[in-house]
Amino acid sequence: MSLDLILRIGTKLILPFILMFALYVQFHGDYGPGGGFQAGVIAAGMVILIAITFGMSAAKRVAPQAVVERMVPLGVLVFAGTGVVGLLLGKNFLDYSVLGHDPVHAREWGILLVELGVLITVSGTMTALFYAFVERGR
Amino acid sequence: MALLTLLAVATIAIVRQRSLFGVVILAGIYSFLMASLLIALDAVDVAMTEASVGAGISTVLLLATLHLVKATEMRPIHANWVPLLVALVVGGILVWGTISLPPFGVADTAVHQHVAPYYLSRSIPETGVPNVVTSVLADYRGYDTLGETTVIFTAGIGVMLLLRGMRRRDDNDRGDAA
Amino acid sequence: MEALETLGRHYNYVVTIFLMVAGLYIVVARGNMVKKLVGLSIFQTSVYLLYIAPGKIVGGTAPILDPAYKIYSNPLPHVLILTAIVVGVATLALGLALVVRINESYGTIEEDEIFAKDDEQ
Amino acid sequence: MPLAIDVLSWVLIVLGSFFTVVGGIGLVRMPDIYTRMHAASVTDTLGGGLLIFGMMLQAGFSLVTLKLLFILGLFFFFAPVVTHALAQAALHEDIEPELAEDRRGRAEAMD
Amino acid sequence: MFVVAAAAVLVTLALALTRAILGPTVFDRVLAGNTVGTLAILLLAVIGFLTGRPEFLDIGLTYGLLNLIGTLAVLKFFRHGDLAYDVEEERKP
Repeated sequence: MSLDLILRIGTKLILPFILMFALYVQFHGDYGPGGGFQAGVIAAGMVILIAITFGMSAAKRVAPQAVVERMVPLGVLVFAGTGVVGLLLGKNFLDYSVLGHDPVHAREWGILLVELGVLITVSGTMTALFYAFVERGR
Repeated sequence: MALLTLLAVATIAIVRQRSLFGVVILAGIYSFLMASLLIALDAVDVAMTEASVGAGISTVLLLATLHLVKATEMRPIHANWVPLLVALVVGGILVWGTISLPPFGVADTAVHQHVAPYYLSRSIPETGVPNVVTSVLADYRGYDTLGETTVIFTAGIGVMLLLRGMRRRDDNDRGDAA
Repeated sequence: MEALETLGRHYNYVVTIFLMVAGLYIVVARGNMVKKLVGLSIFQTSVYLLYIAPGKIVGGTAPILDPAYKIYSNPLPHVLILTAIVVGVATLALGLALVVRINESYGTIEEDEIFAKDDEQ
Repeated sequence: MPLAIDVLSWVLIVLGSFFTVVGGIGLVRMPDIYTRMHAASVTDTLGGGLLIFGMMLQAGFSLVTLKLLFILGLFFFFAPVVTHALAQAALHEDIEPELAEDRRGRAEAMD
Repeated sequence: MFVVAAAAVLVTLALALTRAILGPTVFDRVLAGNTVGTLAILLLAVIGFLTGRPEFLDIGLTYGLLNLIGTLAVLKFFRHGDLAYDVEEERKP
């Protein structure tokens, strides 16, 4: 239907920027406001926007349901795994100072890894929640 | 100050609104007002999260639910002055309790004396991250965040279990339930 | 006059408590479950305000370190509330899923009607 | 900062504030949804645009200006998209625009 | 001078909230909600300049994006009665 034309073109224009902005929020979280959670919500927002404008099947082509559902535990595993690496290398759980040569840089790396875990879980869960609620309505 | 008043007005509107669509939209507006207020209170990370959750995800989830359920609220059958009375009494007690709390915006209260200066002074030398909120969130209080991630994980699993299961229709409803 | 002055200095607490009480009222008095969940999130939001407002210092700035600034607001409440918001949205999603299931098995989301149907059985 | 740019940015900010309030008043006073949409677009584009332009002049040439530019782009591209979708949805729900003839008719009926 | 802008934005915020509360149809409320989102961005920028630390405009971009998503979700809902209604699916038999 051509009635939604303006909406579709507008959405197409903005989609890459949303993804880029999510990554910016993720990796700029050390220096400004932001972090894994916000970036995850923005990335999930992108999928929701696709589903709203182009329909559910298009959204599932972008983010297949199986992938999304595997992302949910994967993020927790990344987070906990970062902690366990510290444990294995002889420090406390979630002590990141062993991840590199220099403790300060190691902790920075640890923070990045942990935020990555949060990002994966949050974006996966939010998308999965949206899918679950909408699929139920069919 | 003005923002706080607007927030209160929005809340009254939510209480009085009977159409659930109106409630959802007003909740989104409430969320934006709250986010602006948090900006004014210097909580930039929290404001970002509140806006993204309140205006984006919550609205979408509430709408998806409203698609599945009836969208107008029933007028309550019995008179609801008992809850009102309870609410007023609780509110009165709480206001009385806050009188002895420190006034707004003063720097030498107990809140600012213990760990906050530690975090503020050690964040850059110890972790190299200027955003103290991020460093505290992911490093000093990593257990909290691990718990938070686990909560999200659990909620996702729970919702999927609740909503992805087979749908019982009315014809086989009684038989299955027995 | 003095009471008014105290009110002015504690205005954030007053509004916080108002929001809290309004959320409580919605949860207790309204029968509709979606509305109850919205009330629950209002209650949660008031708790955010309760935590964040005392952490603010007048003249301070956001806790993102920069050599140009000396006074920062307290970062610890921000961290706690960040976690609380995440838990809040998880609660909301789970509650809504339960509402959907209740609606499927009872055909309504009004508390009174659900009780009536339970009594019938 | 040269005085001229400073003065110019203040003028822009005051004008932007003015148009923002005008849009808000229109949002409350206008009679039906389509005219309200028109009033809201004044806030979105003219008020917001002028305010942000004034702030860009204040900020000078920095990252802040770039971010403001992005926000401005977002306003300019997506306020019309949302307004379009809103009008379409309202028409779909069979909400008729209140025409001038209707108002005239009502005024005559009142006489 | 930013105080003037902040006051103007606050007044407009109050007016938009009035419309959201009065709004006879849902679309009035959606419109008011969208305006509130825009005003929140403006207020964020103004507060940033007012406190002399205008580097948090990323949040404004987040507001804008999420506001867009929320509004479009509401409108899609009213247009088609389903959040993820797919035109392609309708065309297929």
